[in-house]
Amino acid sequence: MILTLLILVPLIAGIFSFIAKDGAKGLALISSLVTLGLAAYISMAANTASLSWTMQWIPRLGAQLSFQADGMSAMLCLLTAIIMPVIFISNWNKEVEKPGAFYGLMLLSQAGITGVFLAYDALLFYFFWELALIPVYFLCSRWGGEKRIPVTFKFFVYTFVGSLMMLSALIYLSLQNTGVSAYSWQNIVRAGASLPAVQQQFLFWLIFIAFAVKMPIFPFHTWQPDTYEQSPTPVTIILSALMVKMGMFGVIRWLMPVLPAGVAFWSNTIIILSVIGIIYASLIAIVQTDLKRLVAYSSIAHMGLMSAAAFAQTNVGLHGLMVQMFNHGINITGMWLIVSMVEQRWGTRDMGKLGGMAITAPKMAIALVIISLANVALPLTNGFIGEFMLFNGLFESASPYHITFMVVAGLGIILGAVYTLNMVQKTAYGNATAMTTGGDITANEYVGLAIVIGLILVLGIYPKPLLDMTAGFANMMIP
Amino acid sequence: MKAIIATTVFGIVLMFAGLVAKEKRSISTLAIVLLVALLGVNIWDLVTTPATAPQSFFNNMLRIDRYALWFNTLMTGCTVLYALLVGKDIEKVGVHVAEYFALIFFILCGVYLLTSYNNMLMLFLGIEILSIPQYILAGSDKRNLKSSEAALKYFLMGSFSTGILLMGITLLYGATGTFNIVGFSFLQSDLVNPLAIAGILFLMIALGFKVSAAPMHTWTPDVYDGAPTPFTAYMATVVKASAFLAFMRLFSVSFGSLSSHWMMLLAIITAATLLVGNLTAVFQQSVKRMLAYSSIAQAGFMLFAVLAVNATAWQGMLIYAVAYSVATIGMFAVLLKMKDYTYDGFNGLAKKEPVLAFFTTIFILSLAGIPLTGGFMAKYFVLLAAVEQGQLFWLVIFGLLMAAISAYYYFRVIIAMYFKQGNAELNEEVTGTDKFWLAVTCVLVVLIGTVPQLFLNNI
Amino acid sequence: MPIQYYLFLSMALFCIGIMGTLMRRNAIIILMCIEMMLNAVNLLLVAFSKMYNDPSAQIFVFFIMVVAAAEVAVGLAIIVMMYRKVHSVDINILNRLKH
Amino acid sequence: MTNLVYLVPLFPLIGFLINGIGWRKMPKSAGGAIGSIAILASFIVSLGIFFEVKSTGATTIVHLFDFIQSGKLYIPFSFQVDALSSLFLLIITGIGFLIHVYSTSYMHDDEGMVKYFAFLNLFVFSMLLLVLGANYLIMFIGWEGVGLCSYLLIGFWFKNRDYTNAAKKAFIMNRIGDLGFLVGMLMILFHFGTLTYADFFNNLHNSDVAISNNMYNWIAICLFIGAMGKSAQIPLYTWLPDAMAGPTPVSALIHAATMVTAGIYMIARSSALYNLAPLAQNLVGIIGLATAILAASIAIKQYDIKKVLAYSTVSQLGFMFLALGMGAYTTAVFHVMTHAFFKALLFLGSGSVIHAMGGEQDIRKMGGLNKHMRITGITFLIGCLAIAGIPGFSGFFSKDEILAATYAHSPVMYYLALGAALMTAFYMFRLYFLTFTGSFRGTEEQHHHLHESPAAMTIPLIVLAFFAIVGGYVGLPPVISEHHSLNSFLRSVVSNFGEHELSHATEWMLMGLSSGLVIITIIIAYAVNKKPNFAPNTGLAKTLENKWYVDELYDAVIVNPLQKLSGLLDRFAERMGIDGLVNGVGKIVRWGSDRVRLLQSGQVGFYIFVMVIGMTLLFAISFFWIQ
Amino acid sequence: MGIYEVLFWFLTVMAISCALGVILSRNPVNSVLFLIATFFAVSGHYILLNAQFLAIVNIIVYAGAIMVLFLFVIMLMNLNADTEPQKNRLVQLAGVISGGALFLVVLAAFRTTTVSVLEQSATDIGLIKNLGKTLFTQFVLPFEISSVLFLSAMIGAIVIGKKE
Repeated sequence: MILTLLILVPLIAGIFSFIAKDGAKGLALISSLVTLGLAAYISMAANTASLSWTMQWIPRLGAQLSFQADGMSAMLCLLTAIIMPVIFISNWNKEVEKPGAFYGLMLLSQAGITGVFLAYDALLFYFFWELALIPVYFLCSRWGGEKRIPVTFKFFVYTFVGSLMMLSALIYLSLQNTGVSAYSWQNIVRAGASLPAVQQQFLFWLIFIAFAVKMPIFPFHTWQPDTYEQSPTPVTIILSALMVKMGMFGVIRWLMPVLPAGVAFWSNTIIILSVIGIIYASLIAIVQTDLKRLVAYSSIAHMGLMSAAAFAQTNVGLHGLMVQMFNHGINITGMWLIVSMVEQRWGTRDMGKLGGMAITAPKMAIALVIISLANVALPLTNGFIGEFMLFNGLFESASPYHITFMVVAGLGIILGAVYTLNMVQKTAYGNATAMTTGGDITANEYVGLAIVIGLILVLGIYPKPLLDMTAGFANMMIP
Repeated sequence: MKAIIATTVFGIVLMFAGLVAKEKRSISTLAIVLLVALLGVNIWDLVTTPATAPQSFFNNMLRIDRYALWFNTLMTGCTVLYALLVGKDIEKVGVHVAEYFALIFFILCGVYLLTSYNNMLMLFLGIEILSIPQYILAGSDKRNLKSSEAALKYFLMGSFSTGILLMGITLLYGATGTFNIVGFSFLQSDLVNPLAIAGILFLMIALGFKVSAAPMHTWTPDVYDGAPTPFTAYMATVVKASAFLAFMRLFSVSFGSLSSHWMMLLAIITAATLLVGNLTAVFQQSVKRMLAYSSIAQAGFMLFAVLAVNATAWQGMLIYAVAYSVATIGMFAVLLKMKDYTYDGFNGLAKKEPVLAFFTTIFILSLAGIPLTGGFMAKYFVLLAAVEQGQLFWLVIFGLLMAAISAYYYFRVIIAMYFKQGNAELNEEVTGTDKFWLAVTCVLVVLIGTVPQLFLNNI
Repeated sequence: MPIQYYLFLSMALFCIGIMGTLMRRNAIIILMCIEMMLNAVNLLLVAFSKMYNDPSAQIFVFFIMVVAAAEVAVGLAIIVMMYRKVHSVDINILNRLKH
Repeated sequence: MTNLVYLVPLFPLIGFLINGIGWRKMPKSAGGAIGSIAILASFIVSLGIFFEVKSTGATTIVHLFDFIQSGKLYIPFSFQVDALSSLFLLIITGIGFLIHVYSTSYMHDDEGMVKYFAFLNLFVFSMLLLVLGANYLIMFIGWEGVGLCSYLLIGFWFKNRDYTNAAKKAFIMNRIGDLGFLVGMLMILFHFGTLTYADFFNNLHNSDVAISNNMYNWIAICLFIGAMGKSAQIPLYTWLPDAMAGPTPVSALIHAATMVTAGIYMIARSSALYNLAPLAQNLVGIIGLATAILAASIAIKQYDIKKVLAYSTVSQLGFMFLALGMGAYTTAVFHVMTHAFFKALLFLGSGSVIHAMGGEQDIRKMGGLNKHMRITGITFLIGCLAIAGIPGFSGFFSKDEILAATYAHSPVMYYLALGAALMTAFYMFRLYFLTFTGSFRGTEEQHHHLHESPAAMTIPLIVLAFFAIVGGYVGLPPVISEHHSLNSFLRSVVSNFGEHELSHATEWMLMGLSSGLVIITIIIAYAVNKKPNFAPNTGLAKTLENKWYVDELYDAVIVNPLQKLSGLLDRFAERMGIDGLVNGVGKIVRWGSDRVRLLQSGQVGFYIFVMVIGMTLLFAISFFWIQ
Repeated sequence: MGIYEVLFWFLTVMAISCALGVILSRNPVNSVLFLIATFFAVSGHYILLNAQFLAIVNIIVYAGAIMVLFLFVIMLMNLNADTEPQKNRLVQLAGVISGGALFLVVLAAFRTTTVSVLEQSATDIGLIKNLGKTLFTQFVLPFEISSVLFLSAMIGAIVIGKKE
């Protein structure tokens, strides 16, 4: 029941905040803090036993309202629950048009995302998958930049095509089952795993495309930089910190166990795509001048590594992936917070026009440097643990090309340093030319950044809680 | 059976009411009352009919099962909703308000026949009873040349397709010697009589015409566009859904065993319908015309149910019919409030009428098939049925790709309402009553999308 | 007399009717061609009725005539309405609705 | 005492935190004091540890907490205290303390002084982690940590774009090496399942883990790539000269005495592995030798006082790698130690000069500084003598040991190494003569300002000079003393490989040869630079002045193509290719829509026509294709 | 070839040629007359097929009532040969070809039909008595229901036809 609360709280708060208008901000914050508490409880409880809750829904189809939280779900729910208050806090003094709708949609998307992470029924999963998308679409299109309409529409159609493909595969799989729980995870897994290899290989793509678009994996990524660029920053955070995790989550929950033969057959291909994506995105990030685009491409590169490690199918890689999903969410949130502060204060994201943040806003510059270092996976920041384990997993994969994969993927950390340091250099260093006005971070931004940086350092130095939380899941998936 | 009698009687009552009543308002109120009564009759029928075997009437002319009854009830319900939402607008079409409502009752009679016919003759009559009032309604706005054009086009093509329908029936009769749809005996299972095949093909084309499947769809945009909007709303929803049921009844019940002979063809038709409907809708400037094309596209999805020939398909058809009808009626009700039917006419509606815009969004999302709305469940069921059938997975994927295209033109409405600057002008004040009924419609849409079981429990 | 003969005759009439609808622009003539198609159907039905020695086909023909009459009534009304407005029965004149 | 080893990195960390948090509000002197005291505290603890290790000779592992645990992967956060690490502790904290003290004066005018001390403390902390770690991952943490601090300190004056570029370059080049290190670590993990030194080295000889010799070589090479980056070897050395953009004490500490020797530490630490990987070992030697020669040749024609020292550092690091390659690990460590003394001394001396010259670094504008800065001059001379290898000074012993080991291995390499050593003597004395002797060539104003540095700067110079002289006596060559105290101290940890015992006669001969040649070279250097001629260089000299155009080569071969490639990918593959494809699909749909809707001609005749055609086609398909 | 065959072929030729006349004649009035002739030919066939009642009804209802209605309308509108613009040749040709193609395809499809030969013997199913019985027993529902059709057609004629 507590699992449903995790979804219901933001859902109901979201609906109410449409009416609440000016009070929406507070409502959103309260709701997000409540969910944080719930998520914290669940992640502690999920350590020992997985929680679940099931109810009849559509007996005709065999779909149930079924939620279950294991290590991965709990971890991702916790991430969601942490990110949302951070967003709300750091945007506290920012005026948005129509706050009621804005915060309402934010909360609805939170409900959707949480639902995705908890759903243990294929149809329910699909429902939440879309429920998470629609509010984000509205948020981007309503509050985004000047080219927001075509861009977010592209994003929407892109992901919509993906999810429809997934839907067809889910239908196919569910038909292998009968009875009241035809869509339950266990039954879908059983159905998928018992299919002949050829069918699995075919279905693999149908499902994978949905996740690949969401993550995004090269070459399904082109919606992403545009969308990140045009979205308002709180939404960009949701997109990049949480929604990309939905893709990764999907791969692990709804693809790998479901179509083992398909995954085995295509894993090398996907790893190659992912690795290409790492290099490709990193190279492109190097020549970006827009801060948001740069971070967007950097995110593609990071997701490439995660997906490569996921398909390497090793225990340590998977465990690292769990850690890295969390950490990437935290880091990129920090990154966007900074980007939004820059944009808000100096009115531009063009790195050519920025410079000297370290003089005018030293606190922000320090935060930027720390977050950037986490972004390049410097040891003792949280980024390192995950990346090390991911590389380890990739290296240990059974593929004959495992060393090549790892080394080429590793080039990404060099290129990552190139573009990240470029960014730091161009924004934080140099003389304050354009960035003369605007003060340092305000109190609420300070809190937001402090949470992010605190997590970066704490989890970088002492990652054990996170590792413990997800160890059981990783061992269950790949002993 | 009671409903057929009731609707006929109510139709006649309304005709005469037109002579007595002086005020349009009272006529439409009477119509609504009668429709509610009709709904009551339907429910009465539903409740009193035992859930066991279907009942036959009049020497097997009609064969009424619970499915048909439930479908009739739902369609009548949709009609009630329709009358509540656009009743006011019907009054504005012309002077013969009583006649219009009477025709709607007669159309309902056709609907009831089509859901339960057991004889080709009843099919023929049903389709004619369904069509002739539509020709008239399409041309009812006599001040408007477009209306006349719509009527003429509809009439000419409709009669033409009647000819084809009859040829099909005749050839089938030639092959089997009976008009009874459950009595068809197709000889030689391996080498089926070409007469039968040709008959099935002619029927496929004629019924395809009624449900506006490509390449027989060409009348749809023009007629829906030209006809007075309140009547378009009805034609595109309840009428089309019942034509589909007739289609399905024939092909599933009678020709199911021959499906290898026609499935491929119908699959081609389905693909063409999806393609043409979705593709053409993309370029439209008028929302009304877009809805016409979208109805073609939606027909493509309903054809999946016809194709699938299984139990799920029946449920899918039912859900689809209701979900699609409710959302489309809602959409048309909104459209009727607008002064300008183009996309630009919707610009900035969200600012002016946030509630109306919200309702529109729900309808649009449903039409686009987004989860939590009826449209999704409907699509889901028919696709499920098609996949269950086994050979149509390619078509399912194609259909889903087309659904993605459909998002393009549906979302343009949302984009116009929410994200574009503009001053959407309304035709008339949106009253509280309007909002209430629109809200009810929305709730229905969401209910179908979340608890479809509610609508399947009775069959 | 093989039934094929009637089949082919009826088909010939039917297709001539179709050709007529395609070739002519006069709405009334098109309506007439459609009537011809119905007649072709009627003829075939009667032939089948003879073949099966079954009166129901003839009843069907009867109904077709009935419906055709009703349809013609409505159709002619529509055509007259059109004529009143544009003073022509040319179907190509009415093409405001397109694309 | 060894149980308190966590205190050693803890003090600098506390110093970092205090200075780091209060960097804007704290008074400068407080920052300097806190920074220095933190290091001093560490130094004291280190001393205690050193003597304890010296007396017991035991290896202690101090487990702090579990860092990463996942399945088979287990990496504790633990420290290993043994001879090698305790020696490095001393070098780091000792020299670190001196440089902190020096900095309190040197940086006193800088507004970011507290921040500077924070970074410096962080650096010491990272460096201590590097040497203390009980497994490669902890070493890697320190490894990257020092890279970070180097980055921060090179770019300390962040307003200057060139400086920040240099910082970036340092970080990225280090990252390239780090990737090698990472791959090496993963290979070790893959084959041995552990990163802990003790387990790894035990398993190396364990026959259960049967891996091919090739694999030892690969692992060793990968680790060496890491060392190349950190210790500025060919081909990853170009960042180190640029790193001179940072404050001079930083150059002394990080880019001379400690951080750059991390590579040597790592390979010495992994000596057991390298002993099994002859190929990799040879590679190390060859790269080291090549670097020593190349860097020395470049140093000959540099005019920036710090650049000369930087290239000298690269060259000396090359010597150390040469020693490692010869299997003489302790010798390399020995040279690390002596080099730390005299190179820190030289850098601090140059800092003192620069301080006096008001920031001027070009030796063409100096000269005759001896008259104004006696202490600096004398200590600098001691440094030069030490690095040149004049008998009696520390550099002589360590360098001679390297040369001897090389001779034992391959005479050809010996002669090459000797050449490099002579070049060292030449450029160092060129530097000394140009800077401290002759007449002043700078502006009047600079001349007027010339003064000896304050005590906080000169005392460290004197201390270091002392060690630059006596530091070599811990490792007297066998011909003088059979008791090589450093060797015996390290023996428990580092095992030299294939040591060839040279006959005493040969040793004497080699010592004599090198000493004699060095002295001759110094005389030549004096002769050449007595009347300095700064005409534009031509030919080889110009090539040397331009550092063999290696930077240009890298720009042309790697950096620019990469930039171009990125640009092309962005423009063509991304925007036109993939995005174009996606948008193209959209366009095709719209185009198709535009065409298809023309079917809707509005003429009912055409509509029926379409219907009939469709009907005919369906019939044709049905009767001629399906059946 | 007996009288039956002769009549069959005569009526067939008449029906087809008159049908062609309908679509080819330029004057609408001629078309109507040709159509009436076609109906007569078809009625002749009905008689050959022993459907005497339908033959009569066909003549009365179709040729008599419906066609007269057509004629009325044509006269009312004063349509003559010159007023009807012709479609261009290409469109006409396309119409002929597509119609012909359909015919050929259907013909080819029915090539192989194995349907029995019609007996020449007379039956009495086409008599009014039999038909009436069938109509009012088996087909009573359609008979009643068709009244709805007529009602709507009636309404239509009023709604559409009435001048406003």
